[in-house]
Amino acid sequence: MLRIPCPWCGERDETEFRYRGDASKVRPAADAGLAAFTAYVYERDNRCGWHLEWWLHVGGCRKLLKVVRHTLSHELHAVGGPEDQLSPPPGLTR
Amino acid sequence: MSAPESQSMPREIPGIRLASCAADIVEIAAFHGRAPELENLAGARGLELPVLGRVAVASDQLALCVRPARWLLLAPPAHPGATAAHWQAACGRAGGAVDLSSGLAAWRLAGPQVRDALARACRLDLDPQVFPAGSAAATVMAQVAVILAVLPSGLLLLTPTSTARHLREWLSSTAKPFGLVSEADVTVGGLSGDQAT
Amino acid sequence: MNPLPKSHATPARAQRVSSGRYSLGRVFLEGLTGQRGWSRAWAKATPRERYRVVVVGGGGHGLASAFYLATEYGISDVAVLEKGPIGLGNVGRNTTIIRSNYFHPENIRFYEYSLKLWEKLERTLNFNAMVSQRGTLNLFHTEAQRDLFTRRANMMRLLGVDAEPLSREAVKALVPLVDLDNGRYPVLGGFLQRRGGTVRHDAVAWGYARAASEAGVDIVEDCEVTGIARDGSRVTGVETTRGHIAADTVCLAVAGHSSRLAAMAGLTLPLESHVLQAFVSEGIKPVLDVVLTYGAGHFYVSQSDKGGLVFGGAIDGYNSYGQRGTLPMAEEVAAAAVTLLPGLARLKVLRQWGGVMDMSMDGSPIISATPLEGLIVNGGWCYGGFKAIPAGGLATAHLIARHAPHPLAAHLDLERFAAGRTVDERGAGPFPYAH
Amino acid sequence: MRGPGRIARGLLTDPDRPVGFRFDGRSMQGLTGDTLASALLANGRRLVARSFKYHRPRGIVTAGPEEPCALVDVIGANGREPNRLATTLPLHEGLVAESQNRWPSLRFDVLALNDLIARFLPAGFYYKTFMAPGWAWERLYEPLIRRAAGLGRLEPIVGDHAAPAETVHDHADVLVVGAGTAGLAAAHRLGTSGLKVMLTDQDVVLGGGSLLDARWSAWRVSMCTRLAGLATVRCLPRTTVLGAYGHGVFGALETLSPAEAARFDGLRERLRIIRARRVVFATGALERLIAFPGNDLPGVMLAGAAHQYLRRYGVAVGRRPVFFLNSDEAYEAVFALSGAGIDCAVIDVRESSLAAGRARALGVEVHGGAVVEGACGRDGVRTVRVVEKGHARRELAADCLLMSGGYSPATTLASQLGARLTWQEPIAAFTADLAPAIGQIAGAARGVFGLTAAARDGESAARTLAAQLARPVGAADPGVDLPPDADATPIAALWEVRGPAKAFVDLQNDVTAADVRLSFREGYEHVEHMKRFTTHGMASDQGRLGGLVGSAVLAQARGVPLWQVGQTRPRPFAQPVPFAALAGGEVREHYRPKRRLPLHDWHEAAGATFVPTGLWLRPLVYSRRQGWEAVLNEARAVRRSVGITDVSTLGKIDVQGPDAARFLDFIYANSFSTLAVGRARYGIMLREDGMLLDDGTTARLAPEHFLVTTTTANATATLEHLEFHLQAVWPRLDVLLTDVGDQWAQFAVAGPRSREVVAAVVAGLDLSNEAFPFMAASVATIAGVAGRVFRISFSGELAYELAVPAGHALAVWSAVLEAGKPFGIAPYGLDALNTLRIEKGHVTAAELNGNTSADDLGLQRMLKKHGDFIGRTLSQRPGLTAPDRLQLVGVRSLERRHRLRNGLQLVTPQARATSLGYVTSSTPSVESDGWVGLALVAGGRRRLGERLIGTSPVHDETVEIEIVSPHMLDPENLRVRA
Ligand SMILES: Cc1cc2nc3c(=O)[nH]c(=O)nc-3n(C[C@H](O)[C@H](O)[C@H](O)COP(=O)(O)OP(=O)(O)OC[C@H]3O[C@@H](n4cnc5c(N)ncnc54)[C@H](O)[C@@H]3O)c2cc1C
Ligand SMILES: NC(=O)c1ccc[n+]([C@@H]2O[C@H](COP(=O)([O-])OP(=O)(O)OC[C@H]3O[C@@H](n4cnc5c(N)ncnc54)[C@H](O)[C@@H]3O)[C@@H](O)[C@H]2O)c1
Ligand SMILES: Cc1cc2nc3c(=O)[nH]c(=O)nc-3n(C[C@H](O)[C@H](O)[C@H](O)COP(=O)(O)O)c2cc1C
Ligand SMILES: [Zn+2]
Repeated sequence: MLRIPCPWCGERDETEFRYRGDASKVRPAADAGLAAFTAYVYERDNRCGWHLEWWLHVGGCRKLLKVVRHTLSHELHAVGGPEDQLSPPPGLTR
Repeated sequence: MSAPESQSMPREIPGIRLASCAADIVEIAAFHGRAPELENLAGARGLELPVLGRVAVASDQLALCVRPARWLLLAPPAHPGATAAHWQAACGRAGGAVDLSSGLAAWRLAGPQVRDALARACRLDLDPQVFPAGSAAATVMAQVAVILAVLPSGLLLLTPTSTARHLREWLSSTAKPFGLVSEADVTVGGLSGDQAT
Repeated sequence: MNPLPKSHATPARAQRVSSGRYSLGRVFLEGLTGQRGWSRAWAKATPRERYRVVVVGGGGHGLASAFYLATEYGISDVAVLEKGPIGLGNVGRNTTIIRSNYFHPENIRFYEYSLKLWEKLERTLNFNAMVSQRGTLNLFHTEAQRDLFTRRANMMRLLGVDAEPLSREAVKALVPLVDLDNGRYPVLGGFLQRRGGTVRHDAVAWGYARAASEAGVDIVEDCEVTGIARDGSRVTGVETTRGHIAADTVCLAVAGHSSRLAAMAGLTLPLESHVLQAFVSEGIKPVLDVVLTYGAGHFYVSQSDKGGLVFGGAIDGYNSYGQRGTLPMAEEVAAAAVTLLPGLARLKVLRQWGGVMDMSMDGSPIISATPLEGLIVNGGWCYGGFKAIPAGGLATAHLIARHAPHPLAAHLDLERFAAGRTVDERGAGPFPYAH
Repeated sequence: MRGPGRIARGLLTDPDRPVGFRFDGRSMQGLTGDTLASALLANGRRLVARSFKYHRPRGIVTAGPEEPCALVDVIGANGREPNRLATTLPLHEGLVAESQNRWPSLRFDVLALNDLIARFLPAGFYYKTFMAPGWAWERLYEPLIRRAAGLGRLEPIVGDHAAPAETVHDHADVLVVGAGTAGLAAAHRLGTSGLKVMLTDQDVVLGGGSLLDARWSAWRVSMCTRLAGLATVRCLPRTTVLGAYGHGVFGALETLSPAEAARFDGLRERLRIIRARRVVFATGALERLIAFPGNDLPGVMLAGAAHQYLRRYGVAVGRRPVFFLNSDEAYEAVFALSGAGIDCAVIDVRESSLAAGRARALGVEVHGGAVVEGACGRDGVRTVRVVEKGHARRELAADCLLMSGGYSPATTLASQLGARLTWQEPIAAFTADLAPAIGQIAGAARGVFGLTAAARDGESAARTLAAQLARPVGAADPGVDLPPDADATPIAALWEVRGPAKAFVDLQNDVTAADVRLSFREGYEHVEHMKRFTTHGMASDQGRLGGLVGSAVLAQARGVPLWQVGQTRPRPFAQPVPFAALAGGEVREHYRPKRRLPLHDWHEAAGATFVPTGLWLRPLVYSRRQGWEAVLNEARAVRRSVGITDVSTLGKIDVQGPDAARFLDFIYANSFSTLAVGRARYGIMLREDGMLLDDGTTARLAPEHFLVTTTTANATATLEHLEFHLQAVWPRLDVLLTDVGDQWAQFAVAGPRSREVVAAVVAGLDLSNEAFPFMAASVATIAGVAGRVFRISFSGELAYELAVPAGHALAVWSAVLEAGKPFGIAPYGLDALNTLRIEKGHVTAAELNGNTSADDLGLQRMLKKHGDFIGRTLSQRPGLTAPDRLQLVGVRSLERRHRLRNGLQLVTPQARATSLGYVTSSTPSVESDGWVGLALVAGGRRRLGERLIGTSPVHDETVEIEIVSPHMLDPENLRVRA
């Protein structure tokens, strides 16, 4: 079971959060066109490794968290808010 | 060789006392970067807005913070909507106020075994070492959202009204082995009174 | 790690020893001589330098695709490359349910075709995978659910597929353990597909492997594909832990790992990998004679021939490549179990595990050509690809051999996402964690 | 002393408190403190079970939770509970247990025939047989197999009462699993450094291996006393850690003592979810079996088990035991039994050892360099066949054979956390390496055998952790010296003694060494293939006794070292766990919370039938009668005069801030920045893929203040959709979102007379059509309460929605009813609401099914032409606007009496197998006295006026229908604007 250290609430069980998927996807500009939006909505790197993702803390502060998690070991490397630039541990991109 | 829980309590002394708290509940929230203004204007009204994860008690008001730049204020009941309207006006362009007096039920739980009973659903560590007096947190219990705050008189629990009865039923059945009694309603002022747990 | 040796241009059949036909008579005769006459169910092949078709992934779909390529389409110059031992991926860890009750008519046709292939599987393969058509029963608890199921059942019946509504009483008669009035979400009725059921999962992999091997396919275990060789937009082979293997066509059938393999070819797929968990209880004498699904929560259950109740719930809901179970899911599934079947309360749960599945953006699978010539994808099976193994294998073989989609699987192409032709059974939208 | 086997006073048994129980109908007596197994052994009972496949006679093999054979059904208040382990089942007065998997009786079991034809039933025989005829599998073979399979029988008594259950959440700095000397020492040391420690052991008492050694009593007692005196240490005996789930989370099953069970209303066990910063696995080691012919006969046991029965319960498992062992550790049992005056013989694989020397000195007959070739006897061990180097084969008389193949450190929990296994030749077993950030492994669990060595190891693990957690390590003197460990000669690995008869590697699933070899020959040579082909290690004991032995046999067949074969993967649960315990208290009535309307009690008193929708309970109709008449009456009141309905379940989101309007313009496909204050607008939200997400009415209460309403079904999802996009996509916007769903009760007052009724309760608001037109919104005082009035209509009639704080709902609702009395106002439920909205062509969840686009529902004109909004780009895809997509239409049945059904498929008479679409919602009509509905039909908008056949094959029904506009009522909207 994941324990996610919410920057606002402290460490909480995964059951308090709602997963919202890949956070490396940035919504294209309004006029970016079909291909850009298709990629935004449908295409996923789906890494086996460090993954940048959204979790909404619905059972706590209701803040949206950005999390760097390893999708195989489930280790958490970093947790922050939407504006934070988070990256995987150096040298370990996959 | 035995767990603290196994030291059974004599049945006559209720482990848990539950009282409803009639209060106006208003949530105020600051727009980007305007939290200090809300703190000032609350301060001017005799209410200190606590930092995240804390509750602050004034004579007959109370403020707690479980969401960044948002505070829940509890005050004695006034004319419906009046408290919220007052705060809405006060917030001006620094933030907004929303009336939640009917949206949240407020209970006070007191007694020596409140923490033991709540550990049956609450995933937070309520050990006084970790969650001492003055702490506040939003979490989920028995699949229902709750806000908990440690007050001198016991534990304040806020929960959405539509599921309050469910939570109450759940609590009565869970707390039965510890002994649960209902007490007369308390006021916001009564919450801060020191009725040692 | 040293790459394992690779044989050079050895004819495929030279090293293959047939395991002979399986039959009651032979088991009996072998019994007289200490069962000493059996040989390997499938030959452990050493990879050759090139094949006409390389299928990556020795799971159900990979093995079935190879089998049908060899038997239905006459292409036996095929290797199945499996990174570990075959059959230990999702085909070896799923809850074994087969059925064809779907909403989309295209899906109904496809899964129904699969069901028909299951029905004759043991004769096709000469391997008893214990296809057990004990029925799948979906319970409903609200009028809205009844309406959805009615619509689905009607569509099935229009297409000649069996589906029947059951009253509360009929549900109780079929599953005495059900508590119809379980306090929170009473059972209003159910829909039964009698031809649905279960199949002994491991045996599916072994049976296809044995039959494919007999038909001339090389089954190469401990051979992990680590790269995909390209010549421009044409795929020319694969790199593996056992060296380079050239191929005219490379087919990815790696279930939960499709994205990783596609990335090796420079493609990004509309997939996320998620874990689905399953559980098994201790063995008991028969108490449940159908596959049962709860409609008011994520829980479904059947009883294996060995006596354990095999059950599962929803996906974990976040990207994961970890084949493990979690505690919240165990709690959730058990709560649903006790609510629906209170009599299970004292039965003990033995084991919990997980499988990594590729959840697609519309919850339906992908059997498709790709922008790269010579690269075929069989994937996106989500939590329902076991039942599709025969049809999926056949359709994949068809696509490889005929360079055109199998008519029953034409709707499962990759283009559908960009085009807005998604096949979204649940209407959950492009959120794999919600399907 | 009860029973012939009771030769001494046990550590746990009370000789003064006898307990009566029944096994297979026979009354027997044991002592308080006994397990069923110890009591049976004390009574001289050896045969207690039949095996899974061959129905061979089986006895008790172990003294703990790893028992593979002695499984029984217990018949009690909850019915027949299968597969209880006799070895952990506490004896209590009146216990009724029965053996399993035998017919007609344990002694004479018909299916023991299987054993005779076993040669035709090797591992996996069923994959090769039962293939013809095709129909016979389900009808003939499978039922036979299924009936033969499974051990116990589950016969629940399904009463009304739910068995109590609970889940407890725990937190600790360090969790110590296992309270042997390693665990006790670790917990003590950690406790003295002030860390919050949880110490759990699956056993009913703390002590682990030290319980078996009298020299350790003083140390153990002192430890337990000291631990009890440490405020930050909690000791939980009877608590098995079931699984290690990562992130410091562990699941544990605590079995309650009888006293505590009584206090907790008969609760039997609780699931503990433990969160710990670090863990110490001090889980000890598990003794292994040896595969030799006849190693499953009743009387063949683990050596350690015999030791436990003697020490714990004062029971001798036999009077003439022969030990078969290969390590010095196993001699502890020899010393104990011979010390109790039992005449022991030892067959030691090793030619000589220190322990053998010590045993000989005590007068024990030791055969070095010898092996047991077989245990013989019909229903139990009578003789043991021994081959000894330099001797002729001989038979030793024996009444039990106590085997020990060595000890495997209990690594399963560590493995679950991804620990790597390393082969340790000196102990012939695997050990695990745990990452330091997770915790430590100590004692026998790490291959450190010997009680003192383990205690020291536990201490050192504790020191490491305390240092990691930055705690000063204090002196932790137990006050009692550690008795020294004896020097030991290393183990000589021995896995199998081959012979003609069956030698089992899995005693519960009846897997033999020969099965493992067959599996190899057939190519199932990976250990996980072997497991699945033979079912080795898949029984309720999960291969704890023989798992490694099976691997060893496979390794031998493959001709590779054992470490290369490895072991199968361990998974939760370390011990089978009842569904009830996993489920906890949130079951049945409490499976999901019930959301109740503020007026729930009023609705109930008014006779409402409730329907669960999501978490809500909503009034469906105010009548307990079945059928449409009551519904139509309610709906008719609305069409003819006035009705009132509770729509408080709608989601409500308060949206405030300088950027509120901009934000809503992004969220909604239509515009909200152009909405005037005091007005409401119907809006649709798309998902980014262009499909409809939700719809609802949103009002502008002030320039920077909106109230968004969502459908009941999508309330949660919509709130999260807004929160997500505000924070992830437009974080700069200054907008506050607050869920006010529970704050506001909302009632629709609908019908031609609604204005008069509403006017009677609302103060200070001019309700005339000019002053308060359709889609107006305003704050107002309603029956004295500050609320809001919206002129919106879902029914198609002139209507108002009144919103008041939920705490005042009853007062306001009552006032409206009072005011409506002259007009015959009546409440209407969800069914009537549906009737009304279907006639009007309004959509709900049935049409907003996640696969419908705005175009499908005829709402394409609402999509704003300019500006960005969620779903804008992808909604333009040809796939979403194709003319042959399923489009919303109205349908009506041509023949009045013919009912429509939701889920009807629509076909043409020419192509009855090709569905053109389906009916989503339907109702008898108030207006037209027939059935009407909404449907999604391929190219539906082009088909207005077409006649189709609605067919429900599952009901054997067809009905002729006509496609009409979905706006079946008042298409010009005259009524709502009246
Ligand atoms: C718990 C659970 C329950 C389920 N229940 C059902 C059910 O009841 N009914 C149903 O229809 N479906 C069910 N499913 C889904 C079903 O199991 C899968 O959809 C299906 O098995 C996937 O296809 P496969 O058999 O080909 O996959 P797999 O068996 O996973 O095959 C993929 C293979 O590819 C191999 N591979 C991966 N990467 C490489 C590489 N780089 N090189 C070489 N080989 C590689 C893997 O090792 C694996 O063997 C369930 C799934 C799970 C996890
Ligand atoms: N089986 C044996 O009898 C055996 C084998 C090897 C060594 N030993 C002896 O054990 C001693 C070593 O002491 P130690 O403390 O390392 O081991 P130990 O065997 O004394 O203690 C381990 C304890 O862990 C408990 N345990 C195991 N798994 C558990 C789980 N999942 N949840 C809760 N509790 C669990 C056991 O009940 C046991 O009490 C030495 O005396 C050594 O010689 C005994
Ligand atoms: C249908 C089915 C039935 C199973 N029955 C058992 C069983 O009776 N005993 C058991 O130990 N495991 C059983 N398992 C689980 C497997 O042991 C194993 O956990 C699973 O296949 C996943 O593999 P893994 O745990 O090695 O990752 C079963 C699995 C499936 C899919
Ligand atoms: Zn938070």
